[in-house]
Amino acid sequence: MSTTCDPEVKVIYREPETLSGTSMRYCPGCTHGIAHRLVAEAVEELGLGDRTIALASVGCSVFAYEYFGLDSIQVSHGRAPAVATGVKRTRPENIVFSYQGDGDLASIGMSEVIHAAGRAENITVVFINNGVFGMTQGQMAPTTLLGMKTTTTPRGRDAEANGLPMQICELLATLPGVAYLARETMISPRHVRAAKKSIKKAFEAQVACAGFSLVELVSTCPTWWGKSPMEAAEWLEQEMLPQYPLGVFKDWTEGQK
Amino acid sequence: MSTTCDPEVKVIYREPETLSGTSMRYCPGCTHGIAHRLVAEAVEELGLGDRTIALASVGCSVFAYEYFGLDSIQVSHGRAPAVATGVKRTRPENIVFSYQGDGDLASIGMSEVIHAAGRAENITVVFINNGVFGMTQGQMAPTTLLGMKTTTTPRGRDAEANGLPMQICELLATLPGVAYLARETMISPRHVRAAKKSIKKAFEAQVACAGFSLVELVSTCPTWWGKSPMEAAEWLEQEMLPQYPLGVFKDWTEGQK
Amino acid sequence: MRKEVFMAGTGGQGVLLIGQLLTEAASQDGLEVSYFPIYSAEVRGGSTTCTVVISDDAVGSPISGRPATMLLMDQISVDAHLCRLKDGGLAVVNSSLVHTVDRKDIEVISIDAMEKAIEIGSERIGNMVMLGAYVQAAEAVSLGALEKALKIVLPERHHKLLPMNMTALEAGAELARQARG
Amino acid sequence: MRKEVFMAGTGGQGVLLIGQLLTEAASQDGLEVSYFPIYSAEVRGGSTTCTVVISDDAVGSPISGRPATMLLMDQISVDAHLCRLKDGGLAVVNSSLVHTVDRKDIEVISIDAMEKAIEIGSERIGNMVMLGAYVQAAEAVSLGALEKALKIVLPERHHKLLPMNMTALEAGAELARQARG
Amino acid sequence: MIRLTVREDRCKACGLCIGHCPKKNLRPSAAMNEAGYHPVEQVDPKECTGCGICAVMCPDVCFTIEKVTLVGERKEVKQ
Amino acid sequence: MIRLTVREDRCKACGLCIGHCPKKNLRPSAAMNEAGYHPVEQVDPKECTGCGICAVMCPDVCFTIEKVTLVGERKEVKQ
Amino acid sequence: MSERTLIKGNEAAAWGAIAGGCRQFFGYPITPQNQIPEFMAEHLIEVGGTYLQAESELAAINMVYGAAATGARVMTSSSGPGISLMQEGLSYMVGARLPCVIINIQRGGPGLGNIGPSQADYFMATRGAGHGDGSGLTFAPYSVQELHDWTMKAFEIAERYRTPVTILGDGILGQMQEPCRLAPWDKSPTPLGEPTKRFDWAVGGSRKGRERRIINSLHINLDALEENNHILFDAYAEAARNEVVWDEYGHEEPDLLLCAYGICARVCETVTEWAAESGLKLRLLRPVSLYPFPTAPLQEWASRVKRIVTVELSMGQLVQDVRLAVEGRCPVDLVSRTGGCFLTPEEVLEKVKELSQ
Amino acid sequence: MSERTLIKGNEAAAWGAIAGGCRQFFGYPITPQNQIPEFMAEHLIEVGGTYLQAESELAAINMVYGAAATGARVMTSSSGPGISLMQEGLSYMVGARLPCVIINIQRGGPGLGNIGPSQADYFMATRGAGHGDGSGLTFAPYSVQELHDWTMKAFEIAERYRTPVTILGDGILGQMQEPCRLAPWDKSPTPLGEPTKRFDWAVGGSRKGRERRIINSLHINLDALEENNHILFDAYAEAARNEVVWDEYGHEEPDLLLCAYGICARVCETVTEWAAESGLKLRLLRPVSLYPFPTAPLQEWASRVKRIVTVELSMGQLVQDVRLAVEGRCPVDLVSRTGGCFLTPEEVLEKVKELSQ
Ligand SMILES: Cc1ncc(C[n+]2csc(CCOP(=O)(O)OP(=O)(O)O)c2C)c(N)n1
Ligand SMILES: Cc1ncc(C[n+]2csc(CCOP(=O)(O)OP(=O)(O)O)c2C)c(N)n1
Ligand code: SF4
Ligand code: SF4
Ligand code: SF4
Ligand code: SF4
Ligand code: SF4
Ligand code: SF4
Ligand SMILES: [Mg+2]
Ligand SMILES: [Mg+2]
Repeated sequence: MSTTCDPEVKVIYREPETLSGTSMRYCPGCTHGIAHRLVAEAVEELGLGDRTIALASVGCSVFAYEYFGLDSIQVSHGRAPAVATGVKRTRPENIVFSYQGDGDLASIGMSEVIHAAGRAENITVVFINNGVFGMTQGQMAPTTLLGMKTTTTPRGRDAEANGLPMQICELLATLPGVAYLARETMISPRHVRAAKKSIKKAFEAQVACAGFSLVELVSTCPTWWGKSPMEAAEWLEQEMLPQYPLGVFKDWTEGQK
Repeated sequence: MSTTCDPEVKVIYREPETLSGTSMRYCPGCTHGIAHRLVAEAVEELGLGDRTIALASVGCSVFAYEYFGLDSIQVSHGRAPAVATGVKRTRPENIVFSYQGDGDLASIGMSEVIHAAGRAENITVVFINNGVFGMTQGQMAPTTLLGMKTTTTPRGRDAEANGLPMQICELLATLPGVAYLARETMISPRHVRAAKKSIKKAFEAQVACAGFSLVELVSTCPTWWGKSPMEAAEWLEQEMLPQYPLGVFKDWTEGQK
Repeated sequence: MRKEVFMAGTGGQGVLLIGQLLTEAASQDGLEVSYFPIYSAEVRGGSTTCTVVISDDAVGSPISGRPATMLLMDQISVDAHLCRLKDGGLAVVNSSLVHTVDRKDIEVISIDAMEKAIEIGSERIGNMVMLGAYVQAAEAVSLGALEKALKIVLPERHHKLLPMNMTALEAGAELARQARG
Repeated sequence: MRKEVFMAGTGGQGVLLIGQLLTEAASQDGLEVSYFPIYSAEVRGGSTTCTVVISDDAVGSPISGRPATMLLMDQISVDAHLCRLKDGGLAVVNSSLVHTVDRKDIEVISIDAMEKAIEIGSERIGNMVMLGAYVQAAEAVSLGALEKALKIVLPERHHKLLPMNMTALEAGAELARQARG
Repeated sequence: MIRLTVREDRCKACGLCIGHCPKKNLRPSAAMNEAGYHPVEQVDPKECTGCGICAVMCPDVCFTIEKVTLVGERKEVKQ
Repeated sequence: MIRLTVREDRCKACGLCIGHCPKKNLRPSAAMNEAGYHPVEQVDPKECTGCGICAVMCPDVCFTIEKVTLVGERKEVKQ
Repeated sequence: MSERTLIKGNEAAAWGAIAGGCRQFFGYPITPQNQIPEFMAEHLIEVGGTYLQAESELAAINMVYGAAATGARVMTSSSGPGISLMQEGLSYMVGARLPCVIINIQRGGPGLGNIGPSQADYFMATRGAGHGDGSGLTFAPYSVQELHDWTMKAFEIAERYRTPVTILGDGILGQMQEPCRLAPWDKSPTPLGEPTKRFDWAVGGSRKGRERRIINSLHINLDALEENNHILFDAYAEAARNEVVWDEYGHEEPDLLLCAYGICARVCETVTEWAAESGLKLRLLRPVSLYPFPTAPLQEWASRVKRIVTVELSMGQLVQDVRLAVEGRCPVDLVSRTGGCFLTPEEVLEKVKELSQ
Repeated sequence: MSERTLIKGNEAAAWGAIAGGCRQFFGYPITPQNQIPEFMAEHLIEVGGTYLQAESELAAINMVYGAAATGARVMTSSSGPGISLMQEGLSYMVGARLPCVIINIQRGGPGLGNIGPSQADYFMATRGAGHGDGSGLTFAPYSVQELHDWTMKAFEIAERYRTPVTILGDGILGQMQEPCRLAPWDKSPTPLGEPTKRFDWAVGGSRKGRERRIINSLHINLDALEENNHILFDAYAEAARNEVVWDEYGHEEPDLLLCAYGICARVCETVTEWAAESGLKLRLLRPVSLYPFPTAPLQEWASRVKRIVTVELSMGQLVQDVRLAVEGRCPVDLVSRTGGCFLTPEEVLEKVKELSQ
């Protein structure tokens, strides 16, 4: 019987190795950081770190190629699903995901995401819906709520003048090429855990060659919403979620069960 | 009581004045011609001839600006809904419609049509789905059926290699900005009449400023299908309609009734 | 040596096929050659034309503003293009469909190609009769090369038609010989 | 006459505001002037700088590689930018946050702006103290013009703060006078 | 009486009118138009009901269809 | 024992961990990091349950959380 | 002398546009020009105009095409990547002979590059408008006042020649503030009257009493397209007679001529002054119109100076036009930086001094 | 001497691509180059490659970007309007230093224009790749054989300089048929081996045992972007030393030098011969590499001839490079047509005769 006190250390949480360890340039409390972490954790837990390629789109997350500890490609604004297609069709053994904002995906990149989904392209998209163009200083996004003030809707978004909020999951759900589709958020530990589960499922769909997968993450932009991170989370719950209800829109494994 | 034989002439059919009278360059039996006529009739019957602007897109119907007896704009490939937006926002008193093929609208022009619909743009789109790029000599369109041979799917369209057929009405139906949405065809007198009714309703939606309207016309391309016009119609009914079921997907007046 | 021929007809008359045959034959003869079809924006109808330039040296321009020889399948083609034939040039015309040729400063060889074609067995090989006449009159390529070319250009499944095509080519050549007297 | 000033500080220190004030004041004095902020890719944090060039003639370059004068709000700014100050130039530094100035060939005016600001009533008008000192030392614009400029640049709802700001400007000028002795 | 005219220069002999005429009253004519097609003609003008189906199906807007009534006749009929 | 470390250089004092810690055991420290923020610190390390919620909510991956057991002790307990 | 307002270059441009009768704006945000759409979003509504944020630059230029087809005064603004995406649309505008105004506030490229100032879209602005022959006209302001004035004026020029007009700025010009005399706005939504009456080609309104009109760039007949292109180039030739603008500054008998536009011309003015202090005689020739290019004055100076030094923020684009004008009459050098880096007067002076030895 | 096959220019180019190791093709149909994608759709599968019809040219060039990032030999093809749409993507490829091959079979422009042959995308091909500094390299074949050969070779050049390479053809070259010696195909899907081993920058495969790699055109640090641009231009300078290709034809002591590329060079060969018959001594200098441009030989001839006549199908684009090379050493004229119209040898000869008087 030993009386030495060799400490046994069990890690409850540590940074995933699929992150590069570089500190991130996001504003304080911006959920981009959580989303990055979840993606990195999912990739690591699925053992895909050695063969996953990250695509950083144009938006606040443009530097994602610095943050992920993965082979990475920075791509042009909105075209990530096309680039991902080019990568995946050339290197089907790799896991390819794009990380895109709502300006990137739902505004300029609408065509590319729909066609990639329509082709049942075996790629995964992480879609950050924060209702605003963060990087360019808070202009309206297609996802901006009606009435919401942005730098290009100084009087609040008006349906007639500026169009209606675009619901990406609802739109993509109609396409048979989509294997996994879910909308999540990250405003509480419970939501974060659900988001991670969906992100994992999305990658699993790709591993199984089941088709296109996308997880929309309803996110905060404390800076351009003019709110503290905690306030932003509350506002998100009250204002964003009614327009962007959470849920799993498509799950290819459901049919299998 | 007169016994002179002054003939009383009642017109059962004559060419609408909203057509220019120029003969059309389509292949024999191509339903583009019927579609043009229906649009022209609808515009005339609604009394809109003096204030309607036609947008000719790029495809076999590129010369539509010659055929319609209307102010017309020839526009770049796929971008007609954006051009229509520019016109309508500047001249809201005008009626604006675009006439687009499935290569134009469902391939390169996907983003523009979705965003115009998403903005509830007050324009009308006539969408000719013939499952093929007619003008450029019969390449695959997003609407090409699985198994169908085209010049770029010489072994027949394969889901994995070439993606899945794109159903535009099903996709657009999810957007709240859409006021009227229907899929019709022109393979028999009955169908032609139904198509015309839908086209009229689409224009009526615009007149009422109800939002975006689109009529998809499942059409024949006898030339690239390698069929006679009558055979093409039959093939359309048997092969195309199961993938592209006819029907009214949205009708803003239904809520009103 | 640079030999230019401009061929024209209406869609379905097989002008592009004989243009390609001539080109392939020249290639088989070890000559340099280029074939340039005018493609039209419209899918159907309208005139089809091609220019073939044969040379024992590099071809140079595959285009010719005023070609030295022409092969014209119908009146529309004659009306549209004959004015561009080089002064003193050679025109081989299909007299079954051409009634008037307005230029005097050129050599015209009229071939009743349709009649001969029907005689041989099919209206559809009028183009071959014309080509046979043309290569004879213009001394463009050998009949042997044309035979090799036929085997290459015609899809395998049509090879049973080779004899009839050769007959048409030879008959055309004979008509040209007769026409020149 | 061409007067260049380069101002630097950290976000929140109000460098851009005093840059604009100086610019507006010069404009009010009937001078030509340009104001050029360096904008950063990141939304937040990092240093903020601006260059103001004043001239009685057309301004010419709004950029200066080696500006003749500088207004520096903290040590980071001194470390990053002072090396670019023209030889023999003038640096007005906020001694509340600047402890070492390594150049000997220049005139340095140290202003304990924070202390003075707190004395006047608010930490947040340290930038005004600095500007007052600067315009005095550099003879850039008149205090009267600065007063007019304040009214234009400050949003209406902050006009109640005008007197305090003027006090800070004047206090800064006084400190500069004292520093020069 | 139904007066049906076909703009022969426009007809491309696609056969859609022929295929859909309920009276089987249309056929390609022997003539050839400029474009090289045999334009459609009526088999027997009197057979035509003026149903308009040919016009409905024609992609090239070739048809004009009129109902011609001799006014005098009609009046007599009415009385 | 729970060993919780905060990478102070990364913390942006956003407050999300503070707001969500079920033990209300986190707070901004008095120190200031290079970026000018007051990084988070634990109020009382012993209070920490190692629930990991702070790590779950932190956008800047500041937390490392470990459960440290002295092996010897454990063995004794087991016997 | 009206009052001066301290204003950002981007905002002054937007202001000038509204003063110039612009009532339609379609654009997509991109740094460093965001204050233009933001200004338009705020103010166009006040004069009965339309601001619409397009879903992309591709959509924006096609919306511009639609509005221009109706004869409206319409504008878009962007920076390099966005202007690249507009190339096809611009080619259509050129082909269909539609007037419009495009502002390009250049940033560092290629690719995503950075948001530093740049002049490396010069080729795209002067030889661009995508595929095919023909480009629009291009003007390069060099101060906030000129950004305002030229944007205002651009609409008129665009209409006169039926062509897109590009205002070529850069990240510094767009972001800097200077006092500016702002022109007044007419509050009417159509300050110039019914467009279909002003232009015999504009579509829209009621067609009663006039022939239908067609806007088109397709000419399937080869000769017709050639003719159309000659009409375009006749218009450019006309513009080359009437719209060439340049400015000169500095010594009357210079040793060296500097050639620079936009922000670099500002730098060169200072360089010219400083050089004089050290006895170096410089003169600056500043092209204001880049297309048409001030060829004649450059040629004249080329025969009189020892050397011409082109100063620009690119690997050498303006310098091509200078060399084309000079045709070997004197050596032409290039002083430049690239990739969003800017030149300071000190740097330029030093390099010019080296070159003058 | 291997056998000759009569084949269309477009098909020969596609054949050459596969022979050159191209295994990925992403494109969108457009006349007059449709035989390229159609050939690829038919045959790439036979060598284990991927053909994918993109939804647009924008998507196509970005798919190319993705495939190129993995170090694959990848190609796209299009014509003017499509190439315009690729300008942003090309700029990203240039910035990220990704090799790829682009074929542009030029058609009449601007706008939708027509499908006649054209050389009016010369500016876009030589000064293009959208915004910012840097373009790719560009080569202009003038026969079916050369279309085949240069397309094959282009992949190697693209990799050597880490840059997009454009093969610039036109509607005639693409559509015409000539006997051609076709190179054999390797049937392997990766004929050159594992790309991530061949290149130290390519992403993909297994990352085990190597550092992660990043493909990127963003350099928020201004100096870093400037450095990147210098690397690009160093590569172009290197290419200017190694890859300048031109051809000469005709009289050894010419009175006039013709300068033409592609289809116009073919026409000029005949013109040169015909001219000799009438005693006019002509020589043709045919640039094969357009960027890098054969400046040196042109300069040499410029001092020896009375005049240079540039022959091209545009309003004057190649002629700018000729003038830039010649620098006034002799007059430079332009004989050209535009809008899809082509020049015949007769026309050119007549105009050259006029100019020679
Ligand atoms: C072609 C092009 N157009 C515009 C831009 C400018 N731009 C950069 S990021 C961005 C929008 C970013 O918004 P979003 O995708 O929602 O990301 P967020 O910053 O909100 O995370 C825009 C418009 C660009 N870089 N490229
Ligand atoms: C930017 C651009 N890309 C490609 C083309 C070539 N192009 C012309 S029409 C067409 C497709 C037409 O197909 P569709 O829209 O289905 O019309 P259809 O001819 O079948 O009626 C294409 C790809 C073009 N003109 N412009
Ligand atoms: S601007 Fe908004 S989205 Fe961008 S980093 Fe800041 S908070 Fe996040
Ligand atoms: S190609 Fe097809 S779509 Fe085009 S006109 Fe002919 S039949 Fe109609
Ligand atoms: S109107 Fe009716 S009956 Fe008469 S020809 Fe036409 S389809 Fe036949
Ligand atoms: S439908 Fe029209 S085009 Fe066709 S055959 Fe009948 S009349 Fe002729
Ligand atoms: S692990 Fe749980 S209890 Fe401990 S600090 Fe984090 S949130 Fe609080
Ligand atoms: S969540 Fe992270 S960044 Fe935010 S305060 Fe806590 S430790 Fe700091
Ligand atoms: Mg966003
Ligand atoms: Mg189609």
